[in-house]
Amino acid sequence: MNEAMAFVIATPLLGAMVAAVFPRQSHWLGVLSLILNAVAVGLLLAFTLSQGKSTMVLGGWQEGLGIALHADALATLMLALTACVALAVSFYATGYFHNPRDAARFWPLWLLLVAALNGLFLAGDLFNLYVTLELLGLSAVALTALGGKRESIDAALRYLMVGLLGSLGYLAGVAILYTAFGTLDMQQVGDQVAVDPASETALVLMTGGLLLKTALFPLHFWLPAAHSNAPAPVSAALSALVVKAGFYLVLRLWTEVFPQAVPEQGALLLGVLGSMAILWGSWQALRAQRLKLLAAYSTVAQLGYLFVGLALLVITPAGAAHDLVFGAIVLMALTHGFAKSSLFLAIGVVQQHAGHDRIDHLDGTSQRLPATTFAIALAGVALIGLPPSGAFLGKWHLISTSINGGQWLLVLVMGIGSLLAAAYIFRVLGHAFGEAAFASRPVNNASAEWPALTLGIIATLGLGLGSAWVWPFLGGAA
Amino acid sequence: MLDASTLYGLLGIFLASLGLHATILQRDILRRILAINILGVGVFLVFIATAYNGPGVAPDAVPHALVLTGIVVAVAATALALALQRRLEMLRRESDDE
Amino acid sequence: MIDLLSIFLIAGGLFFYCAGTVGLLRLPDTLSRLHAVTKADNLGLGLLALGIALQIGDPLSAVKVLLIWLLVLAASAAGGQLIAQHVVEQKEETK
Amino acid sequence: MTPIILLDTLLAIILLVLAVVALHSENLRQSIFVFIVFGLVTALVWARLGAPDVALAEAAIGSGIAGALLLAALRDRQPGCEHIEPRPSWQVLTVTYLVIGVGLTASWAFLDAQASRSGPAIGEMVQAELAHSGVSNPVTAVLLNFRAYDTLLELAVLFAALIGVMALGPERSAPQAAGPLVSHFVAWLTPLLILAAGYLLWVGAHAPGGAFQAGALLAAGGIIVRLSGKSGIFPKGAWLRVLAASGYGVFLFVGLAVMAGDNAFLQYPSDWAGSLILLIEIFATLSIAASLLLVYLGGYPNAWMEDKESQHA
Repeated sequence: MNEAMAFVIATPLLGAMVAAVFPRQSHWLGVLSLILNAVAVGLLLAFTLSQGKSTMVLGGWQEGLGIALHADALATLMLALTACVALAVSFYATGYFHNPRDAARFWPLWLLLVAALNGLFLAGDLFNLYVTLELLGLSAVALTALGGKRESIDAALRYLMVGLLGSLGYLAGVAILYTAFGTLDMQQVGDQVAVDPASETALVLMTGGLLLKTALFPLHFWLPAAHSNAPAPVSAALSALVVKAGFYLVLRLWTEVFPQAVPEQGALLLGVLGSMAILWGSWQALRAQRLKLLAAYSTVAQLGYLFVGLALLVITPAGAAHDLVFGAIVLMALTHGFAKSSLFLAIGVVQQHAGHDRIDHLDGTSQRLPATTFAIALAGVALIGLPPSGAFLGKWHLISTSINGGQWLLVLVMGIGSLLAAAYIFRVLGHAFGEAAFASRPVNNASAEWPALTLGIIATLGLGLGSAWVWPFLGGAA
Repeated sequence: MLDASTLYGLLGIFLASLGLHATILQRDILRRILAINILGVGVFLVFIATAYNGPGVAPDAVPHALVLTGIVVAVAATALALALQRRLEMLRRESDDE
Repeated sequence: MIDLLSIFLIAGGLFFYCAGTVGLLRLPDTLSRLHAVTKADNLGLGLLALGIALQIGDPLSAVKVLLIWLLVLAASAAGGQLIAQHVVEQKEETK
Repeated sequence: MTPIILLDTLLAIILLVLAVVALHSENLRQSIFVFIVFGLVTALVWARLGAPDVALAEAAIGSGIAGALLLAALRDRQPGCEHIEPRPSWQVLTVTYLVIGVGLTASWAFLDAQASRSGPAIGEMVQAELAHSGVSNPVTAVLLNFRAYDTLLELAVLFAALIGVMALGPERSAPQAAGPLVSHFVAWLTPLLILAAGYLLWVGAHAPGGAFQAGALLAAGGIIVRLSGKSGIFPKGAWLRVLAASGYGVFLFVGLAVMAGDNAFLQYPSDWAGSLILLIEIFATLSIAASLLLVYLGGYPNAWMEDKESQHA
């Protein structure tokens, strides 16, 4: 399946190039290259489903000398999430960026961002991950700045500084690992890691850098401004995909490279920080005056669940319970990816129609934009974790594992978090379904509305009803 | 006896710490950009020190290539940061004029 | 004999460098500092280059070292002129 | 005490002093100049540690181009906006202790890592496979063959920065023409720089040098030409766009094309490796030079599109 893997990375890179060289044609060139990307991801997913994990060492060298790419169940699921969200965001973006100049900037950067994500999910090499992280960071920052307002530029600059600090922290860890083990290949490093100062310090430096990039409480300070001041399609991608990349790497490092060196206290710390992220993020989302800020703080909270899940994963001994938690984390990450991108795209539609996104002034939205309001409701169901969404199953397994392990505090936190999430979602829906001061006709703007709706349906129904195969897929490949 | 590899490795960590300190504490964005560049040089120095195998022995070429990549990435990030800062000052001036 | 000549040239080069640096640190204004640095350092580098060129057996490489000196001469002439121009402009502005 | 350790200690002290001055000098202009010198001394350290390729890149890019970028940013800055309140002392103290902690831990880990170093480094695999890489300079072999994928993505990073910079307002206005002596010097220097860049590119296959150093040198030449007020000689419009994107574009095409022969991505057939690497490097050099020069403009380059669109940008 080498071709599929190479095309997964090459299609968005090529797309970025042609979109930059032919700026007037960038809309359809961009969409076309992401369709091709989705086809390549589909092939890879089908292959991985039937044959299991596949590996390609680039340049045909032996692993270690050349850079290895691995497509396993986790990586292909993340690729599939990226491909779907990227397509929906792209269709939305064709209507969002009317000005050809904005479009000419957006498409190359957006395609480079997708290429960085794809590269990151497949990479099996620590330094290559650094390069993909920087590609991801720089293109995300540049996209955030497309907002053009002073707040957007300010947020983008802070986002850039934080991102650079994070990736240099990560790189410092890689430097220590290379000093100790003389290799950058993740499997080869993983074979040599032990409980020693070099491994432990590298783990701390790399995790610290990634936590900064993935905005785990209290390192989330930069996220709300960046995610709420970017253009709507960019916000969707940042919240649904980019912060997930940091979490994905932490998950990989902790479970595959450093399992020997991860101390119990590390899991405890992540659990505590994750819990605080759930409570603080949900609380701030409830207090937010603007819809986009609400969605951004909700991302802070949702990342908390993922890290609580990771903490549970570390303390659960290998076996059926361990696999259950692993699947639950992946399912929650996927659901949040679909749900949050749906929410941000829907907010973008609301903002363009109402001219603002102040929650208190949204009354009557449901009459004007029924499809978009429905999308917000669907995304909300998934964010709260109600059945039949994928998050319901994920959260259910996390809570039941906590109960079995006697982690009552975590059970309490996840319960409160769900209640707060319900409160902030219903606050929005309450206004949206409220009576408007002025009666207005419903608007039907299908091209802008259907991407959000589709993503919402996948988050709530698709992943909820189809989630049964996630565990065997992950288990079979592990 | 302190060998060159150790000396320069520790120097790199020291430089990186100085850069980290200033990146967090400085307020002026140009100074923070400068600081993060020095932080980067510190990390690169650890790589190059590791690659050094003593006098007369060929050094490990892999970290050299990594640092070359890192230098280009650093200058790209610096350029983007400075352009953002320039735009911010432009917008600030416009809003002051109003 | 050649070694001795090299040592003599390099020592002379270092002396002029020191003189230039002292001038840079001690002289009062930009123009006179510029005067000290450009003259003394160019001569110092020339002597150094000559001293080093004598030590290189390969004549092609020796020519390369002297070419470097020529390039630096040209660059410092242009750079010095730019700095001086800047100083003159500033003086006229403040008048 | 051997003399070489004396030299090392001296270099280390100079580097530390320069770093402290660059970071904490009262005067920002002074900070930037000291940072440029810091870059040059760093290049000396790279040369001392047997990394001449890195030394060339550091002098040209880390010190030269980055310094030019910082100086240009300083010139844009309006006077009077530098007044910033100092941080409260508890913040300074907390961060200081935190950083000292991180630094000490990292030092301890580094010493431990050095002591416990086990197994052959991939550096030895590089030496063993060098003959099959198509070039004899091991750093070029790693950059363009063994780890070519890193370099491909790195060119994409530079491209992303370029497009990102372009979205941030108009380019800097070109400076007025310089005096006759400088113009003369530039006219004389530019062909020399192009020649030197070509030499660096070609020599990179078997000696220190290569696409990055050559590209940076070309970009530096471009910056000098622009500063002297003669920007008319640069490519424009579609040519410029193709040039900027060609760095990773050609790389990617080669990487995919070799897969036709049942190879892995970026696996060059061994007979062709040397020529393919040279082809990739030529376009990488041109695209690096174009990109660095364009990001130096600090905004949307007027030359990017030749028609009406660019007028409003």
